[in-house]
Amino acid sequence: MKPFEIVETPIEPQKYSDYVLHAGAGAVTVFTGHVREWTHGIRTLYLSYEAYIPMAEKKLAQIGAEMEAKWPGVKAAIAHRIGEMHISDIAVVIAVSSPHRKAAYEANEYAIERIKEVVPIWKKEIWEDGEEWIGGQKKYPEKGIE
Amino acid sequence: MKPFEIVETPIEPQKYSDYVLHAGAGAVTVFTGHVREWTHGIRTLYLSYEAYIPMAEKKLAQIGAEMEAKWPGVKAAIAHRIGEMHISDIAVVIAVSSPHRKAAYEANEYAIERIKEVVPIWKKEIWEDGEEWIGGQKKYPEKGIE
Amino acid sequence: MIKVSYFARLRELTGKPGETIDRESMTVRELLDWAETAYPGFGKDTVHVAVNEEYALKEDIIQSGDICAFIPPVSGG
Amino acid sequence: MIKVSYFARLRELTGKPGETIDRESMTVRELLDWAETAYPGFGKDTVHVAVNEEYALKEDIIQSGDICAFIPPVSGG
Repeated sequence: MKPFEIVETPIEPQKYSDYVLHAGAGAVTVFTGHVREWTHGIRTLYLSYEAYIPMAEKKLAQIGAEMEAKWPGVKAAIAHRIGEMHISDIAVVIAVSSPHRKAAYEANEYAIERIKEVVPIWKKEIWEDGEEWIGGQKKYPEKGIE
Repeated sequence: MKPFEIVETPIEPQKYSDYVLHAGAGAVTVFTGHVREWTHGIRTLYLSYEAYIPMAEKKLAQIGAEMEAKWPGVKAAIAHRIGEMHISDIAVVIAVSSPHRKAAYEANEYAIERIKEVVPIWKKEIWEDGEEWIGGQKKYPEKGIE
Repeated sequence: MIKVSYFARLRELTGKPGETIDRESMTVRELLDWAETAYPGFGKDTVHVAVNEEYALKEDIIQSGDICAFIPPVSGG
Repeated sequence: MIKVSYFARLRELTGKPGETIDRESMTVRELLDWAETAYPGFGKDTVHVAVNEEYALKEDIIQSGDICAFIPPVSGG
Protein backbone atom coordinates (compact mmCIF):
# COMPACT_ATOMS: atom_id res chain seq x y z
CA MET A 1 0.00 0.00 0.00
CA LYS A 2 0.91 3.66 -0.41
CA PRO A 3 -0.15 6.01 2.41
CA PHE A 4 -2.04 8.24 -0.02
CA GLU A 5 -3.60 6.28 -2.79
CA ILE A 6 -6.44 5.72 -5.21
CA VAL A 7 -7.46 2.06 -5.32
CA GLU A 8 -9.78 0.00 -7.48
CA THR A 9 -10.41 -2.84 -5.04
CA PRO A 10 -12.23 -2.99 -1.67
CA ILE A 11 -10.62 -0.90 1.05
CA GLU A 12 -9.40 -2.63 4.21
CA PRO A 13 -9.31 0.06 6.94
CA GLN A 14 -6.99 -1.97 9.18
CA LYS A 15 -4.11 -1.60 6.70
CA TYR A 16 -4.25 2.18 7.05
CA SER A 17 -4.64 2.25 10.82
CA ASP A 18 -1.71 -0.15 11.12
CA TYR A 19 0.33 2.18 8.94
CA VAL A 20 -0.23 5.25 11.16
CA LEU A 21 0.21 3.45 14.50
CA HIS A 22 3.54 3.88 16.31
CA ALA A 23 4.87 3.75 19.88
CA GLY A 24 4.15 7.45 20.48
CA ALA A 25 0.53 7.26 19.32
CA GLY A 26 -2.09 7.34 22.07
CA ALA A 27 -5.07 7.81 19.76
CA VAL A 28 -6.05 6.61 16.31
CA THR A 29 -9.15 7.76 14.45
CA VAL A 30 -10.34 5.96 11.35
CA PHE A 31 -13.07 7.49 9.24
CA THR A 32 -14.75 5.46 6.53
CA GLY A 33 -17.21 6.91 4.06
CA HIS A 34 -19.78 4.37 2.89
CA VAL A 35 -22.28 4.16 0.06
CA ARG A 36 -25.64 4.98 1.64
CA GLU A 37 -28.90 3.56 0.38
CA TRP A 38 -31.00 6.73 0.66
CA THR A 39 -29.96 10.31 -0.07
CA HIS A 40 -32.57 13.08 0.10
CA GLY A 41 -35.32 10.50 -0.26
CA ILE A 42 -33.87 8.95 -3.42
CA ARG A 43 -32.78 5.33 -3.36
CA THR A 44 -29.25 4.75 -4.64
CA LEU A 45 -28.65 1.49 -6.51
CA TYR A 46 -24.92 1.96 -6.74
CA LEU A 47 -22.25 4.60 -7.20
CA SER A 48 -19.46 4.98 -9.66
CA TYR A 49 -16.37 7.01 -8.80
CA GLU A 50 -13.83 8.30 -11.26
CA ALA A 51 -10.53 10.08 -10.51
CA TYR A 52 -7.73 11.90 -12.22
CA ILE A 53 -5.49 9.38 -10.52
CA PRO A 54 -1.99 10.93 -10.47
CA MET A 55 -3.28 14.34 -9.45
CA ALA A 56 -5.69 12.85 -6.90
CA GLU A 57 -2.87 10.96 -5.18
CA LYS A 58 -0.75 14.11 -5.17
CA LYS A 59 -3.62 16.06 -3.57
CA LEU A 60 -4.22 13.36 -0.94
CA ALA A 61 -0.53 13.52 -0.03
CA GLN A 62 -0.76 17.32 0.10
CA ILE A 63 -3.68 17.06 2.53
CA GLY A 64 -1.60 14.68 4.64
CA ALA A 65 1.23 17.22 4.70
CA GLU A 66 -1.20 19.96 5.70
CA MET A 67 -2.48 17.81 8.57
CA GLU A 68 0.98 17.00 9.83
CA ALA A 69 1.92 20.71 9.71
CA LYS A 70 -1.23 21.92 11.49
CA TRP A 71 -1.21 19.18 14.16
CA PRO A 72 2.39 18.31 15.05
CA GLY A 73 2.78 14.64 15.92
CA VAL A 74 -0.08 13.58 13.66
CA LYS A 75 0.53 10.83 11.11
CA ALA A 76 -2.03 10.20 8.35
CA ALA A 77 -2.97 7.79 5.58
CA ILE A 78 -5.81 8.22 3.10
CA ALA A 79 -7.21 6.00 0.38
CA HIS A 80 -10.09 6.57 -2.01
CA ARG A 81 -11.61 3.83 -4.08
CA ILE A 82 -12.86 4.32 -7.65
CA GLY A 83 -15.11 2.27 -9.90
CA GLU A 84 -18.50 0.81 -9.07
CA MET A 85 -19.51 0.52 -5.43
CA HIS A 86 -22.61 -0.85 -3.80
CA ILE A 87 -24.48 -0.13 -0.56
CA SER A 88 -22.17 -0.08 2.49
CA ASP A 89 -18.97 -0.34 0.42
CA ILE A 90 -16.17 1.92 1.64
CA ALA A 91 -15.43 4.78 -0.76
CA VAL A 92 -12.81 6.52 1.39
CA VAL A 93 -10.73 5.78 4.48
CA ILE A 94 -8.84 8.34 6.56
CA ALA A 95 -6.57 7.02 9.32
CA VAL A 96 -4.92 9.44 11.73
CA SER A 97 -2.69 8.79 14.71
CA SER A 98 -1.66 11.34 17.30
CA PRO A 99 -0.12 11.38 20.76
CA HIS A 100 -3.42 12.83 22.08
CA ARG A 101 -7.01 12.32 21.04
CA LYS A 102 -8.08 15.89 20.28
CA ALA A 103 -5.74 16.24 17.30
CA ALA A 104 -6.70 12.79 16.00
CA TYR A 105 -10.34 13.84 15.74
CA GLU A 106 -9.69 17.35 14.41
CA ALA A 107 -7.14 16.36 11.78
CA ASN A 108 -9.35 13.53 10.56
CA GLU A 109 -12.35 15.80 10.08
CA TYR A 110 -10.13 18.38 8.38
CA ALA A 111 -9.05 15.70 5.89
CA ILE A 112 -12.53 14.75 4.74
CA GLU A 113 -13.47 18.42 4.28
CA ARG A 114 -10.35 19.03 2.19
CA ILE A 115 -10.93 15.90 0.10
CA LYS A 116 -14.34 17.24 -0.81
CA GLU A 117 -12.78 20.55 -1.85
CA VAL A 118 -9.63 19.79 -3.78
CA VAL A 119 -9.19 16.15 -4.76
CA PRO A 120 -10.13 15.43 -8.40
CA ILE A 121 -12.57 12.59 -7.78
CA TRP A 122 -16.13 12.47 -9.08
CA LYS A 123 -19.13 10.51 -7.94
CA LYS A 124 -21.95 9.36 -10.18
CA GLU A 125 -25.14 8.21 -8.46
CA ILE A 126 -27.17 5.56 -10.24
CA TRP A 127 -30.81 5.33 -9.17
CA GLU A 128 -33.67 3.14 -10.36
CA ASP A 129 -34.75 5.81 -12.85
CA GLY A 130 -31.61 7.67 -13.78
CA GLU A 131 -28.10 8.73 -12.97
CA GLU A 132 -26.16 11.92 -12.34
CA TRP A 133 -22.65 13.16 -11.77
CA ILE A 134 -22.62 14.82 -8.37
CA GLY A 135 -20.70 18.03 -7.82
CA GLY A 136 -20.81 21.26 -5.91
CA GLN A 137 -22.17 24.17 -7.89
CA LYS A 138 -19.43 26.58 -6.85
CA LYS A 139 -18.23 29.14 -9.35
CA TYR A 140 -14.59 29.38 -10.34
CA PRO A 141 -12.94 31.38 -7.54
CA GLU A 142 -10.81 34.34 -8.64
CA LYS A 143 -7.84 33.22 -6.59
CA GLY A 144 -7.89 29.58 -7.62
CA ILE A 145 -9.17 26.62 -5.67
CA GLU A 146 -6.72 26.71 -2.74
CA MET B 1 -19.55 -9.69 21.17
CA LYS B 2 -21.77 -7.33 23.12
CA PRO B 3 -22.05 -3.76 21.78
CA PHE B 4 -20.95 -2.33 25.15
CA GLU B 5 -18.45 -4.52 26.85
CA ILE B 6 -15.40 -4.94 29.02
CA VAL B 7 -13.01 -7.51 27.54
CA GLU B 8 -9.85 -9.21 28.74
CA THR B 9 -8.40 -10.12 25.34
CA PRO B 10 -7.03 -7.99 22.49
CA ILE B 11 -9.61 -5.71 20.88
CA GLU B 12 -10.36 -6.12 17.16
CA PRO B 13 -11.81 -2.78 15.98
CA GLN B 14 -13.33 -4.31 12.85
CA LYS B 15 -15.85 -6.27 14.92
CA TYR B 16 -17.25 -3.06 16.35
CA SER B 17 -17.32 -1.12 13.09
CA ASP B 18 -19.06 -4.07 11.42
CA TYR B 19 -21.63 -4.00 14.21
CA VAL B 20 -22.56 -0.34 13.69
CA LEU B 21 -22.59 -0.41 9.88
CA HIS B 22 -25.97 -0.58 8.12
CA ALA B 23 -27.49 0.43 4.77
CA GLY B 24 -28.36 3.93 6.01
CA ALA B 25 -24.87 4.69 7.33
CA GLY B 26 -22.80 7.05 5.19
CA ALA B 27 -20.03 7.57 7.74
CA VAL B 28 -18.31 5.42 10.34
CA THR B 29 -15.75 6.72 12.82
CA VAL B 30 -13.63 4.34 14.86
CA PHE B 31 -11.55 5.69 17.71
CA THR B 32 -8.92 3.49 19.33
CA GLY B 33 -6.99 4.51 22.42
CA HIS B 34 -3.54 2.96 22.56
CA VAL B 35 -0.88 2.49 25.22
CA ARG B 36 1.69 5.20 24.53
CA GLU B 37 5.36 4.82 25.31
CA TRP B 38 5.98 8.30 26.70
CA THR B 39 3.71 10.42 28.90
CA HIS B 40 4.96 13.73 30.28
CA GLY B 41 8.54 12.60 29.67
CA ILE B 42 8.15 9.35 31.61
CA ARG B 43 8.59 6.07 29.81
CA THR B 44 5.74 3.61 30.32
CA LEU B 45 6.68 -0.08 30.41
CA TYR B 46 3.12 -1.30 30.46
CA LEU B 47 -0.31 -0.46 31.82
CA SER B 48 -2.75 -2.39 33.88
CA TYR B 49 -6.46 -1.61 33.76
CA GLU B 50 -9.04 -2.71 36.27
CA ALA B 51 -12.83 -2.27 36.10
CA TYR B 52 -15.93 -2.69 38.17
CA ILE B 53 -17.17 -4.83 35.30
CA PRO B 54 -20.98 -4.95 35.62
CA MET B 55 -21.26 -1.25 36.40
CA ALA B 56 -18.72 -0.33 33.70
CA GLU B 57 -20.73 -2.19 31.04
CA LYS B 58 -23.89 -0.48 32.26
CA LYS B 59 -22.22 2.92 32.02
CA LEU B 60 -20.89 2.19 28.53
CA ALA B 61 -24.42 1.27 27.43
CA GLN B 62 -25.72 4.45 29.06
CA ILE B 63 -23.20 6.52 27.08
CA GLY B 64 -24.39 4.74 23.93
CA ALA B 65 -27.97 5.67 24.75
CA GLU B 66 -26.94 9.28 25.37
CA MET B 67 -25.21 9.38 21.97
CA GLU B 68 -28.20 7.94 20.14
CA ALA B 69 -30.50 10.47 21.85
CA LYS B 70 -28.28 13.48 21.14
CA TRP B 71 -27.50 12.52 17.54
CA PRO B 72 -30.53 10.80 15.98
CA GLY B 73 -29.52 8.13 13.48
CA VAL B 74 -26.26 7.39 15.29
CA LYS B 75 -25.46 3.78 16.23
CA ALA B 76 -22.60 3.04 18.63
CA ALA B 77 -20.50 0.24 20.07
CA ILE B 78 -17.83 0.59 22.74
CA ALA B 79 -15.38 -1.88 24.27
CA HIS B 80 -12.73 -1.37 26.94
CA ARG B 81 -10.05 -3.90 27.67
CA ILE B 82 -8.75 -4.62 31.16
CA GLY B 83 -5.64 -6.37 32.44
CA GLU B 84 -2.05 -5.83 31.37
CA MET B 85 -1.38 -4.01 28.14
CA HIS B 86 1.82 -3.11 26.38
CA ILE B 87 2.91 -0.31 24.04
CA SER B 88 0.46 0.18 21.13
CA ASP B 89 -2.14 -2.23 22.51
CA ILE B 90 -5.72 -0.99 22.19
CA ALA B 91 -7.30 -0.09 25.54
CA VAL B 92 -10.58 1.22 24.17
CA VAL B 93 -12.50 1.22 20.90
CA ILE B 94 -15.46 3.45 20.04
CA ALA B 95 -17.30 2.75 16.77
CA VAL B 96 -20.01 5.13 15.58
CA SER B 97 -22.08 5.09 12.41
CA SER B 98 -24.29 7.89 11.17
CA PRO B 99 -26.05 8.89 7.98
CA HIS B 100 -23.76 11.95 7.82
CA ARG B 101 -20.17 12.49 8.88
CA LYS B 102 -20.54 15.42 11.29
CA ALA B 103 -22.51 13.42 13.85
CA ALA B 104 -20.15 10.45 13.51
CA TYR B 105 -17.22 12.62 14.59
CA GLU B 106 -19.06 14.53 17.30
CA ALA B 107 -20.73 11.54 18.92
CA ASN B 108 -17.46 9.61 18.93
CA GLU B 109 -15.57 12.39 20.70
CA TYR B 110 -18.44 12.78 23.16
CA ALA B 111 -18.13 9.09 24.03
CA ILE B 112 -14.45 9.20 24.96
CA GLU B 113 -14.98 12.27 27.14
CA ARG B 114 -17.86 10.57 28.94
CA ILE B 115 -15.87 7.36 29.41
CA LYS B 116 -13.19 9.37 31.17
CA GLU B 117 -15.82 10.92 33.44
CA VAL B 118 -18.19 8.17 34.49
CA VAL B 119 -17.04 4.64 33.65
CA PRO B 120 -15.52 2.81 36.63
CA ILE B 121 -12.22 1.79 35.03
CA TRP B 122 -8.81 2.53 36.47
CA LYS B 123 -5.41 2.65 34.86
CA LYS B 124 -2.15 1.88 36.58
CA GLU B 125 1.03 2.99 34.86
CA ILE B 126 4.10 0.88 35.41
CA TRP B 127 7.42 2.62 34.71
CA GLU B 128 11.03 1.48 35.05
CA ASP B 129 11.22 2.88 38.58
CA GLY B 130 7.71 2.71 39.97
CA GLU B 131 4.01 2.53 39.36
CA GLU B 132 0.91 4.59 40.08
CA TRP B 133 -2.84 4.45 39.80
CA ILE B 134 -3.88 7.30 37.54
CA GLY B 135 -6.95 9.32 38.34
CA GLY B 136 -8.31 12.83 38.12
CA GLN B 137 -7.95 14.82 41.30
CA LYS B 138 -11.51 16.11 41.24
CA LYS B 139 -13.32 16.53 44.54
CA TYR B 140 -16.67 14.87 45.17
CA PRO B 141 -19.24 17.08 43.47
CA GLU B 142 -22.20 18.10 45.60
CA LYS B 143 -24.71 16.97 42.98
CA GLY B 144 -23.17 13.62 42.20
CA ILE B 145 -21.06 12.63 39.22
CA GLU B 146 -23.63 13.02 36.46
CA MET C 1 -25.31 -6.38 56.25
CA ILE C 2 -23.88 -4.04 53.61
CA LYS C 3 -21.42 -5.33 51.03
CA VAL C 4 -18.67 -3.01 49.86
CA SER C 5 -16.06 -3.43 47.10
CA TYR C 6 -12.68 -1.75 46.74
CA PHE C 7 -10.98 -1.03 43.45
CA ALA C 8 -7.59 0.11 42.21
CA ARG C 9 -5.76 2.25 44.80
CA LEU C 10 -8.37 1.45 47.45
CA ARG C 11 -8.02 -2.30 46.90
CA GLU C 12 -4.29 -1.97 47.49
CA LEU C 13 -4.79 0.32 50.51
CA THR C 14 -7.28 -1.96 52.24
CA GLY C 15 -5.53 -5.12 51.11
CA LYS C 16 -8.81 -6.73 50.06
CA PRO C 17 -11.32 -6.63 47.19
CA GLY C 18 -14.25 -6.08 49.53
CA GLU C 19 -15.93 -6.89 52.79
CA THR C 20 -19.24 -6.94 54.62
CA ILE C 21 -20.22 -4.26 57.12
CA ASP C 22 -22.57 -5.30 59.90
CA ARG C 23 -25.05 -2.42 59.67
CA GLU C 24 -28.77 -2.27 58.88
CA SER C 25 -28.66 1.15 57.21
CA MET C 26 -26.42 4.15 56.84
CA THR C 27 -26.01 7.15 54.53
CA VAL C 28 -23.36 7.30 51.87
CA ARG C 29 -21.69 10.03 53.91
CA GLU C 30 -21.58 7.74 56.96
CA LEU C 31 -20.13 4.93 54.84
CA LEU C 32 -17.36 7.22 53.61
CA ASP C 33 -16.63 8.39 57.17
CA TRP C 34 -16.50 4.75 58.30
CA ALA C 35 -14.01 3.93 55.51
CA GLU C 36 -11.79 6.90 56.30
CA THR C 37 -11.62 5.83 59.96
CA ALA C 38 -11.04 2.18 59.15
CA TYR C 39 -8.39 2.94 56.50
CA PRO C 40 -6.40 6.11 57.10
CA GLY C 41 -5.52 7.74 53.79
CA PHE C 42 -8.75 6.49 52.17
CA GLY C 43 -9.33 9.95 50.71
CA LYS C 44 -13.09 10.09 51.11
CA ASP C 45 -13.33 13.52 49.48
CA THR C 46 -12.19 12.12 46.13
CA VAL C 47 -14.09 8.84 46.30
CA HIS C 48 -17.58 8.21 44.94
CA VAL C 49 -19.90 5.51 46.14
CA ALA C 50 -21.97 3.34 43.84
CA VAL C 51 -25.01 1.66 45.33
CA ASN C 52 -26.29 -1.26 43.27
CA GLU C 53 -24.15 -0.11 40.34
CA GLU C 54 -25.40 3.49 40.27
CA TYR C 55 -23.61 6.56 41.55
CA ALA C 56 -25.13 7.72 44.82
CA LEU C 57 -25.27 11.11 46.52
CA LYS C 58 -23.87 11.59 50.00
CA GLU C 59 -27.38 11.94 51.42
CA ASP C 60 -28.62 8.67 49.91
CA ILE C 61 -29.45 5.90 52.34
CA ILE C 62 -27.90 2.47 52.01
CA GLN C 63 -29.97 -0.50 53.24
CA SER C 64 -28.93 -3.92 54.37
CA GLY C 65 -28.51 -6.08 51.28
CA ASP C 66 -27.31 -3.26 49.05
CA ILE C 67 -24.16 -3.82 47.04
CA CYS C 68 -21.82 -0.85 47.38
CA ALA C 69 -18.59 0.02 45.69
CA PHE C 70 -16.05 2.72 46.45
CA ILE C 71 -15.09 4.42 43.19
CA PRO C 72 -11.82 6.34 43.27
CA PRO C 73 -11.25 8.84 40.43
CA VAL C 74 -11.69 6.91 37.19
CA SER C 75 -9.06 6.82 34.44
CA GLY C 76 -10.38 4.69 31.62
CA GLY C 77 -9.92 5.49 27.97
CA MET D 1 0.63 20.96 -28.86
CA ILE D 2 -1.34 21.05 -25.64
CA LYS D 3 -2.84 17.87 -24.20
CA VAL D 4 -6.17 18.08 -22.40
CA SER D 5 -8.14 15.46 -20.44
CA TYR D 6 -11.85 15.30 -19.73
CA PHE D 7 -13.38 13.69 -16.65
CA ALA D 8 -16.82 12.70 -15.39
CA ARG D 9 -19.58 14.86 -16.89
CA LEU D 10 -17.13 16.47 -19.32
CA ARG D 11 -15.90 13.10 -20.58
CA GLU D 12 -19.48 12.15 -21.35
CA LEU D 13 -20.24 15.56 -22.91
CA THR D 14 -17.21 15.50 -25.23
CA GLY D 15 -17.45 11.80 -25.83
CA LYS D 16 -13.71 11.32 -25.32
CA PRO D 17 -11.19 11.08 -22.47
CA GLY D 18 -8.96 13.77 -23.97
CA GLU D 19 -7.42 15.26 -27.05
CA THR D 20 -4.55 17.36 -28.32
CA ILE D 21 -4.94 21.03 -29.23
CA ASP D 22 -2.63 22.42 -31.90
CA ARG D 23 -1.50 25.58 -30.12
CA GLU D 24 1.91 26.81 -28.94
CA SER D 25 0.60 28.71 -25.92
CA MET D 26 -2.61 30.05 -24.47
CA THR D 27 -3.93 31.24 -21.13
CA VAL D 28 -6.16 29.08 -18.97
CA ARG D 29 -8.96 31.53 -19.72
CA GLU D 30 -8.44 31.07 -23.47
CA LEU D 31 -8.45 27.29 -23.05
CA LEU D 32 -11.79 27.45 -21.20
CA ASP D 33 -13.25 29.73 -23.88
CA TRP D 34 -12.03 27.30 -26.54
CA ALA D 35 -13.72 24.39 -24.74
CA GLU D 36 -16.98 26.23 -24.31
CA THR D 37 -17.05 27.00 -28.05
CA ALA D 38 -16.07 23.47 -29.07
CA TYR D 39 -18.54 21.83 -26.67
CA PRO D 40 -21.70 23.83 -25.95
CA GLY D 41 -22.81 23.26 -22.37
CA PHE D 42 -19.21 22.80 -21.18
CA GLY D 43 -19.92 25.13 -18.24
CA LYS D 44 -16.56 26.90 -18.12
CA ASP D 45 -17.56 28.99 -15.08
CA THR D 46 -17.73 25.88 -12.90
CA VAL D 47 -14.72 24.09 -14.35
CA HIS D 48 -11.15 24.34 -13.06
CA VAL D 49 -8.08 23.64 -15.12
CA ALA D 50 -5.12 21.70 -13.83
CA VAL D 51 -1.81 22.22 -15.59
CA ASN D 52 0.72 19.47 -14.97
CA GLU D 53 -1.43 18.19 -12.09
CA GLU D 54 -1.71 21.52 -10.24
CA TYR D 55 -4.70 23.86 -10.18
CA ALA D 56 -4.05 26.88 -12.38
CA LEU D 57 -5.42 30.42 -12.32
CA LYS D 58 -7.20 31.85 -15.35
CA GLU D 59 -4.26 34.14 -16.05
CA ASP D 60 -1.70 31.34 -16.06
CA ILE D 61 -0.06 30.59 -19.39
CA ILE D 62 -0.09 27.09 -20.84
CA GLN D 63 2.85 26.11 -23.04
CA SER D 64 3.16 23.48 -25.70
CA GLY D 65 3.94 20.16 -24.02
CA ASP D 66 1.91 20.93 -20.88
CA ILE D 67 -0.56 18.32 -19.68
CA CYS D 68 -3.91 19.93 -18.90
CA ALA D 69 -7.07 18.55 -17.34
CA PHE D 70 -10.53 20.05 -17.05
CA ILE D 71 -11.78 19.55 -13.49
CA PRO D 72 -15.54 19.82 -13.04
CA PRO D 73 -16.78 20.28 -9.44
CA VAL D 74 -15.29 17.44 -7.40
CA SER D 75 -17.40 15.08 -5.30
CA GLY D 76 -15.07 12.61 -3.63
CA GLY D 77 -15.46 11.40 -0.08
